[in-house]
Amino acid sequence: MEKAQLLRYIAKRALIYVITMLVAFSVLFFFLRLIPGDPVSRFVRDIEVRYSYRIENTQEIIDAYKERFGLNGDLLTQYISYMRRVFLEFDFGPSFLNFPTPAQNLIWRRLPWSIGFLGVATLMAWVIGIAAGTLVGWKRGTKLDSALFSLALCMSQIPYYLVALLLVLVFAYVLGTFPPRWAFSPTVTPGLNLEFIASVLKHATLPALSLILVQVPSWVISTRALTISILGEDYLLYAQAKGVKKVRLLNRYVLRNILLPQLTGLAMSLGFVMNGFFLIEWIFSYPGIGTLLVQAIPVLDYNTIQGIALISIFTVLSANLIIDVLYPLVDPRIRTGG
Amino acid sequence: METPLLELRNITKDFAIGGGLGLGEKKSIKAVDDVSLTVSREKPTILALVGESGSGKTTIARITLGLLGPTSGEILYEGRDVRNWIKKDKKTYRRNVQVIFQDPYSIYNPFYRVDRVLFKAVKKFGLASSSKEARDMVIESMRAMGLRPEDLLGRYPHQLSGGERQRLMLVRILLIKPKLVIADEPVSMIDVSLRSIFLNNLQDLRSRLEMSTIYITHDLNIAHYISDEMMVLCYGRMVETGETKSVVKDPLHPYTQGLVNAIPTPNPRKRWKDTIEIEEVTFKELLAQRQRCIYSHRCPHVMPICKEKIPPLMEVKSGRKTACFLYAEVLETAKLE
Amino acid sequence: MSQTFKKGTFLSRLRSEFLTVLKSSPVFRVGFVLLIIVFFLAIFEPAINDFRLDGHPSTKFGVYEKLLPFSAEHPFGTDHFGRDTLAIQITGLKFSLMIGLTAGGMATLIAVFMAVVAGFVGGKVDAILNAMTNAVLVIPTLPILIAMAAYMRMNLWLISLTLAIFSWPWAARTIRAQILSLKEMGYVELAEMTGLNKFEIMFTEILPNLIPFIGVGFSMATIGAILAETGLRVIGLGPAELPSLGMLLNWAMTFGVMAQGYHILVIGPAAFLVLIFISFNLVNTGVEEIFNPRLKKITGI
Amino acid sequence: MRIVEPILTVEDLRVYYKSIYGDVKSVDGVSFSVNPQEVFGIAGESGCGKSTLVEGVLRVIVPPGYIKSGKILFKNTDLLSLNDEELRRLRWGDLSYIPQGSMNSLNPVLRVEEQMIDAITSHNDTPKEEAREMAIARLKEVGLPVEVARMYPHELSGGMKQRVIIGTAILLKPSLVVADEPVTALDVVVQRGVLQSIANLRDNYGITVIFVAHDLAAHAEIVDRLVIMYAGEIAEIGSVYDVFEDPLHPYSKLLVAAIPSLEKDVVEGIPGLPPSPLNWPTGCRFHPRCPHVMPICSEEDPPLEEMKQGRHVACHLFR
Repeated sequence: MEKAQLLRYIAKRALIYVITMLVAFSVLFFFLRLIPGDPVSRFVRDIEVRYSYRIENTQEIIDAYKERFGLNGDLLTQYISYMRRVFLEFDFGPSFLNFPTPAQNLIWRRLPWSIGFLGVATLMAWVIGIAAGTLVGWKRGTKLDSALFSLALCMSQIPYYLVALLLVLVFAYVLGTFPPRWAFSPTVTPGLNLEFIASVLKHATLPALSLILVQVPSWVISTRALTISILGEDYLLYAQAKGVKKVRLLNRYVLRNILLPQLTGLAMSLGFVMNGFFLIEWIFSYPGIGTLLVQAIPVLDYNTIQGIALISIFTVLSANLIIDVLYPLVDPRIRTGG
Repeated sequence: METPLLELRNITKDFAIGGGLGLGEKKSIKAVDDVSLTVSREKPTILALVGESGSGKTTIARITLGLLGPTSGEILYEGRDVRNWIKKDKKTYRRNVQVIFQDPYSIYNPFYRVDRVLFKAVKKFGLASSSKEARDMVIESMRAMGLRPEDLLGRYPHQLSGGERQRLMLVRILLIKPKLVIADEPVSMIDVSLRSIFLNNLQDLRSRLEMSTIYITHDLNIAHYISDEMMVLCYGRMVETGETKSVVKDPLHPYTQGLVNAIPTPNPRKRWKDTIEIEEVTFKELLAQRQRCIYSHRCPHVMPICKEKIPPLMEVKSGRKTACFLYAEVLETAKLE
Repeated sequence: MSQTFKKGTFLSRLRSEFLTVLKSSPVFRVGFVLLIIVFFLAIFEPAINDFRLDGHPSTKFGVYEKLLPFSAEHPFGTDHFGRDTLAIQITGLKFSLMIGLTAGGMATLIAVFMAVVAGFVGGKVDAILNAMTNAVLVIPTLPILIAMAAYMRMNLWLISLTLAIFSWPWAARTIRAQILSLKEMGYVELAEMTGLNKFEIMFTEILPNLIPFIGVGFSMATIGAILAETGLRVIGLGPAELPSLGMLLNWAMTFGVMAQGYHILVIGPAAFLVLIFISFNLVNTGVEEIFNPRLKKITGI
Repeated sequence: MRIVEPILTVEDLRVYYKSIYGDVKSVDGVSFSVNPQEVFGIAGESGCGKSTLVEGVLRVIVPPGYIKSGKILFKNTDLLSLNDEELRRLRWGDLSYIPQGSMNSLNPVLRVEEQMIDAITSHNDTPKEEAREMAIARLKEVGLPVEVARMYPHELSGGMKQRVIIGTAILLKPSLVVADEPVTALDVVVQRGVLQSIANLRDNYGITVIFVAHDLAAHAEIVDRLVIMYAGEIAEIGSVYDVFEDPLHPYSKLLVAAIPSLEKDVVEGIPGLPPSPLNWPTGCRFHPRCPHVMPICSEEDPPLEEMKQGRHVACHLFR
């Protein structure tokens, strides 16, 4: 398939994703604005309480803040000005949490933590899950298969935030082997020294584990079902009849045909993961965008919530795009325009 | 010549085959290319559409049934365009033109008993005034087709064999009493021993209901056994038409000749003597330059002209037409005399 | 053995179908038993608690001593508010299930409607509806749910509706895919040939074969809803008068139960939640295992 | 017919399927032997057990199917006694297989040559390059252009895929090839080409072929000896001339008469319905449909008896 076709295909997919992002982002915008509760007056009152002095002309100040946050005028004008500011000037606007700093700065500072632990956990879970699933599928019908299958079936049911709770309970409080919260111990100076990195890894194990412990079993189940169906395919029976050795059979016949559907599976599962990792970060008070979100909500900090939501939508869609691009390279049927 | 029962005029149907997932520019393949045929109104006939897979015979069937629209050309049932029939009074058209599908295993809704197919037809076409009368009609039609109602009615589809299911379709046709039936390879999925019972019943319906049939098959044996007239299709184009017995006995077009002597004869004494060379045609060749005889890449008697022009369908003998330049001189000399 | 035209009722066929499913799939059997336990506890919760707490409502504070150890009378001991832990956890199960099922029901209704319109009308409408489904799938629903729960007066119907708004796409996708494949079946074309109009085809030919998949869609939506609802409750949001398992977890968290060693207050609700999820999922896997080429299982006829 | 040492002998083979309704007896006590360098045809309608039989012989039966009992002597080693590794080495080295689902027997994500090379390199350590030479040579022999080697399965037509499978089957010059319904899904012209390629295996390479098909006319074209199967048992065995010109078993007679052909004007079918393997009829399994049925037929199942050299029939009329 010539270069031109591939590029046109990628452009088409990218366009679909941009539109989906805009639609999702706008739906989010209106939903948030429709929620009753006036964040600005609440914000002004907070200032009074925090710095404990009475503000006389509260109404003017509220209007000034509304102006600053772009919250005056009817919903539509707000929407247009907001979209222009976000997508043209890449500025999400000020945040309520700590006022003058724009929302995106808050997010950029915390994003690496989330991406780090989330990305690593999801990919590790995918790789382990596929390998284990293929083996369990290969050994289908044996005792090992039914044991692992029922275990995986149960494990995949437990919600990840429950796993997080139980992990904290067991490893942090009872055994005390892992720290229950934060990203690194306060006694360590952040920098590229070994000690800091070790502390970061130690702190990240429990949050990552709570994701992995739930995702690996669900990948095992879906891969096992896929392996069993592939093992029933004619080309597998024929390959076995040809006397192809087990190892070669596994990786050139079974695994190659598993990767394709599981790649799309990975893209789809990201949507689900994005929905859930906020809670894990909150339970471990891990300094990622999840905790930031949980703090932003009670204050109804529109800009920060929208910012974090946009990041998560963007990550899911770009993952889908990457997999769409990978697909033709992996699947000859599409590559040769069959 | 008054209006025929069914007339297809220069039907063409293109299918776009871009690459997977919208890749590749829009190439299109002509599944049906300029096909015309007529089914006469007075004498009920069985016309066989014969061709290998990919010859467009099923596409023609679906166009006639109104399930698919042609890219160009017209389909006239009793002089009126089928699409107009379906828009204006679909019920009469469905009443007059019926179908027997190929796969007996997918035409019964697994959720219901098989009786539903028959009683639904009676109800929708208002063939009986009361449910009692409907039941009697169904039982009587089943007996007429040599089926025992006590064994079949009340059963679920998975409890019936392929043969029984297809014969129930014939009972449905007997109930509806259409003027024309399109049978799309109805026996290809049932065993040889049950086929002839189905084929004999279908022929019996022709006389009993004054009903014409367009019988679609890739099996020349069956076409020879059941049909009066035959049209041979190759990659969407008409290559030969004529009265079945004479086409099979003395095939004119090289493609038909290839088909006839490729049939294995059930007699070990009369085995194939020569071995035939078959070049497979790939998609690319099919799409390549269209202005040529569709069989030219495989034809043993190919001539230069075959690769430049499309041979028109010419009447070479009485009632025998073929689209092949081999017979061009014959026609020239005939015209001269 | 010819049956004369016995009009076997549709129910008798469903029963026999159910029995074959029960007999042939162990996964379904286990799941079904667990499901019965869960529903038994949920439905008879008032009776169980009245009997065990001789009349006191399980949610009433201060009925017993605080934080009593496990005993015959209180198998799971009591919690910070002096309530019998086991009783309040069964009540929690009831409310979690109630919210889950209502939200699951609403989500399935929306999903069936969207899938039927998209799959059935097809063309432009299908493309738009499908894009919408994918868009909702991509929006991080939890933040909005949390925000809504934080600010709106929530009762059973409102919280179920909010949960349903964000969990219908999962069910819609499976049902739509099924409709598209059923539309190609031979009996749909035969129905067209018998003059049935679009609606008759949709509701009498396609819908009956959709039932197993609507069932699977419903249980997926219910699980999704309970997951989201518990997530909300763990951070302390949602209607207090409906103390679901999530709320119990939140109470346990806020009282730092873990540090003090009363682990049952966390493990109990977690176990009940997992019981709900496993029962639904096993039944789901069993049904899906059965409704793909079932005939292949019997022989190669 | 000179007495010759058969290459394959099957004794009382039973292959059943486990199902929730109990055991399905697809192949229920079948015995026959195949002589070297002949095309041995197995015919019968769908559900008679012919494909299950050859899958049993090759031990490629997939659960829920299993081999209940019987002996399979291939060059007098019993295939049922071999362990997996021995079986794996034997397959393709000396005994190869053209599966029923040839249309999708090629791995969609590998090129044709890669899959052929896999077959070679798993049996001996020929270097990759040499294996590719062998593969391309075989493709030419079955009438395929060289470019096919680099193509992916989805780029090939049905006939081409079938011939790639035949080419793969004879890669290591086996002495016995089992072809299970190789022509069913093909168009008539391509079918003739494939039938000829199968006949060439015997004529040009001296390979013995077991050819399974339900179309009797295809058997007539290329087969030396023919078996007619019905309801999991053998009804009749004989040379192709005997079975076509002088069929003994009533079912064979009706089957031969039911073949539509250009010479015949009237073709009658076989009344009644093919029996279901879930519960075979008692006694002779053809008795409910047999025009010469006798009282004994419904009680006792007639064993397969040898009338004369190489001619067997299982019917009470001949006892």
